[in-house]
Amino acid sequence: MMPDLGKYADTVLSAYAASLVLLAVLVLVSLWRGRRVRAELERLEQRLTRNG
Amino acid sequence: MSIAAKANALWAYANPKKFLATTERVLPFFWASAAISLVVGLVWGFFFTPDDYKQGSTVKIIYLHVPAALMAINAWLMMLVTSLVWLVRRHHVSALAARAAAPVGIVMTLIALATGAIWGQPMWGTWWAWDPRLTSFLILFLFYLGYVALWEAIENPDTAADLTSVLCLVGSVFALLSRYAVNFWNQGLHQGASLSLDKEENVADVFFFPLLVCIAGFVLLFIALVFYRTGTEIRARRIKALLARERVGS
Amino acid sequence: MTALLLRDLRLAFRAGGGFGLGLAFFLIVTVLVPFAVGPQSALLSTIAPGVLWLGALLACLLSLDRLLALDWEDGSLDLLATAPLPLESVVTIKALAHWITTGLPLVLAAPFLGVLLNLAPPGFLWLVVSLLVGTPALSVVGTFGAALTVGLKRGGLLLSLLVLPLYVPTLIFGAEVARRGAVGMETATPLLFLGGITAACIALLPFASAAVLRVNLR
Amino acid sequence: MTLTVTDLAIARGGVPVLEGLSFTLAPGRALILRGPNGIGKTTLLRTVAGLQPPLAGRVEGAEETIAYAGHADGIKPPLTVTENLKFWAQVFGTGDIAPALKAFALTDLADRQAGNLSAGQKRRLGLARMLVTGRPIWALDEPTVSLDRDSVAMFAAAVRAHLGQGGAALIATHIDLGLEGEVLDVGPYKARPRPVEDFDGGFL
Repeated sequence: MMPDLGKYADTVLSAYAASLVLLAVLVLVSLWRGRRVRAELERLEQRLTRNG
Repeated sequence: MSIAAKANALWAYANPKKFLATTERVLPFFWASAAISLVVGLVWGFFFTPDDYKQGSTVKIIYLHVPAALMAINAWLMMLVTSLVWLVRRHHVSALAARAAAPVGIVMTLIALATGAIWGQPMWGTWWAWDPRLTSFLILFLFYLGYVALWEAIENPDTAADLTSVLCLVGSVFALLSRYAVNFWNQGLHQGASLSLDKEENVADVFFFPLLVCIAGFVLLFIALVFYRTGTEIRARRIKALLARERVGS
Repeated sequence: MTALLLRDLRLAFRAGGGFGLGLAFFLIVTVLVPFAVGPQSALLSTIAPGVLWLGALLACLLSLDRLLALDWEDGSLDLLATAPLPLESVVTIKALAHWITTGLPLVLAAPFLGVLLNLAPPGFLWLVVSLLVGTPALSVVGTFGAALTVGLKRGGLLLSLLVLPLYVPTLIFGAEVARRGAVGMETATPLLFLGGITAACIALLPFASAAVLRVNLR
Repeated sequence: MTLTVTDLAIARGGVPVLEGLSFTLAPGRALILRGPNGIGKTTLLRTVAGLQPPLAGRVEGAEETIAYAGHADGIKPPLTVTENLKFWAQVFGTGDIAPALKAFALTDLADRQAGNLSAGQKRRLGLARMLVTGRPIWALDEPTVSLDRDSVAMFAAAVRAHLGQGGAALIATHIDLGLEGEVLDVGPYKARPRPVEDFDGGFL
């Protein structure tokens, strides 16, 4: 399954690992913050509409 | 529909509520297609393309390096356009989209720099060379950092939008200037553009098609991220406005 | 306009104005370099143009956060903004005052510090010329950065982060002129670029600075 | 030159504070602004002076005619009283500073460094600046802060003289200066908060 990367295996694999980790962190942080902000806004809007 | 009416219809998305509703609808499509094209492109590139006769298997890094570098520049260009829209038409969503895109641009620049350094190690025998293109990306990275730091530093959102927009404009000119300055300063080791219209000269077909798919994947991922993050920024901005109004008191 | 320039110069030269701080900083940085890289005169001679340019650039940066912040704190900027003087002229004059009190002394001091770093004899002229042509751009760009961060409590660090990338083209061409001059190569091309950048900065950036200042004043 | 404000709405930090405000200020008249702290008097004065754009409405007759004095006096401590005042006279293109020094009893302090003045003396210097601007409309924000009774009288006399020469003054103050002029309470113009559901470009 794994292709033969020859003597450059470390190079290629570390490049892929670094990039995918960075992309994953970006997506996860975005989703996490998006969810938090959305929840906070909902709470705030509920509080404000209840108080008029 | 006339062109003017079409243009008006486009501007309607500058309303935060409309923007949120629309992106909510299209976002699943963008997330899914980004994931699919990234997986297809990267798997195709990683598992099913041959080694380059000169660069060996390191040529596989191209599927990350080139799309990331392209998006690093495109993200800045998008910020430039949305900044201009904010300065001219005062659409809040536009300014917030620029803010949302900056961290994505930073990560793309980081990927381009990291893969470039890792690739450079076996090819040039050193992790880092002050090659003009690598150096330009480092400078672009600094511009991104300054831009994000300015957003973070300013309390008032409208002031922040105005100041960062002007910084983006001025920064673009200086980034371009730096690019030429760096070229002048060091001629460099980089190979010529790896992607252009006459592809035969640059990259062989076997590498070119998976590369195209990867680029499409990065573009789609960028769009999805920017839509999603702009929504977050809009909500954060609304929280801020509501709290400020509450403080002023009714 | 001359009134504003005279006032700024007077303020800089009076006690507490901080005049000469940049110069002292330039001196200290230059003196520290041999301690860091070793005393071999051949090595010092090679890096002298670059070190002197970098030192001058950092010295310029040092006084930027006071450039507009003082006028902001005591309300002078509000009053100047309602005065008949356009803000574009105000920021240009401010940059000019900064250059006279910081940039010009650095240009004049550079040859003496060049001696300390064993600068090659043909390099002295080109060092002075490049600094003379380049430092005005540093002041004008710095004024833009100062205008961006004027309303912020701890703007100093952010100011450096914003301004330093903008200094890259000037530094590259300026140091290139000095370096080529020191080894006797032709200097016309980088000098032209350097002059072009400075001229463009002086012509265009005051508009951006004034716009940014107006936003900060509201 | 008559200052006309029509249906003005202003915001502080992006939040609307006053709306629907209209008034006119004719030459020779003074308008005293009243209202509780935080209602937006300073913002109103800054808007009229052109330092910030209004949310809605118009300000007419203010271009190049207004001299603004805020909470800070814009005084440079290392410079003398004369140097400070002369600078502003030059910026505004007027010449003689002697009448201004005299009006605020600063003649004896003329060669003193501004940094050595007391708070009240500094304020007098800041107000003396209004005289050297030569502008017909004065916009003053709490001008009597840190002034003693004599100095307040001095200031009232200066404003009266200014009005007598066809000038006008827009003053936010809580002290009765004994000026003939209308009082405008801005309290009723407080901006009404919009409903939470109304989610438009202003995010409110």
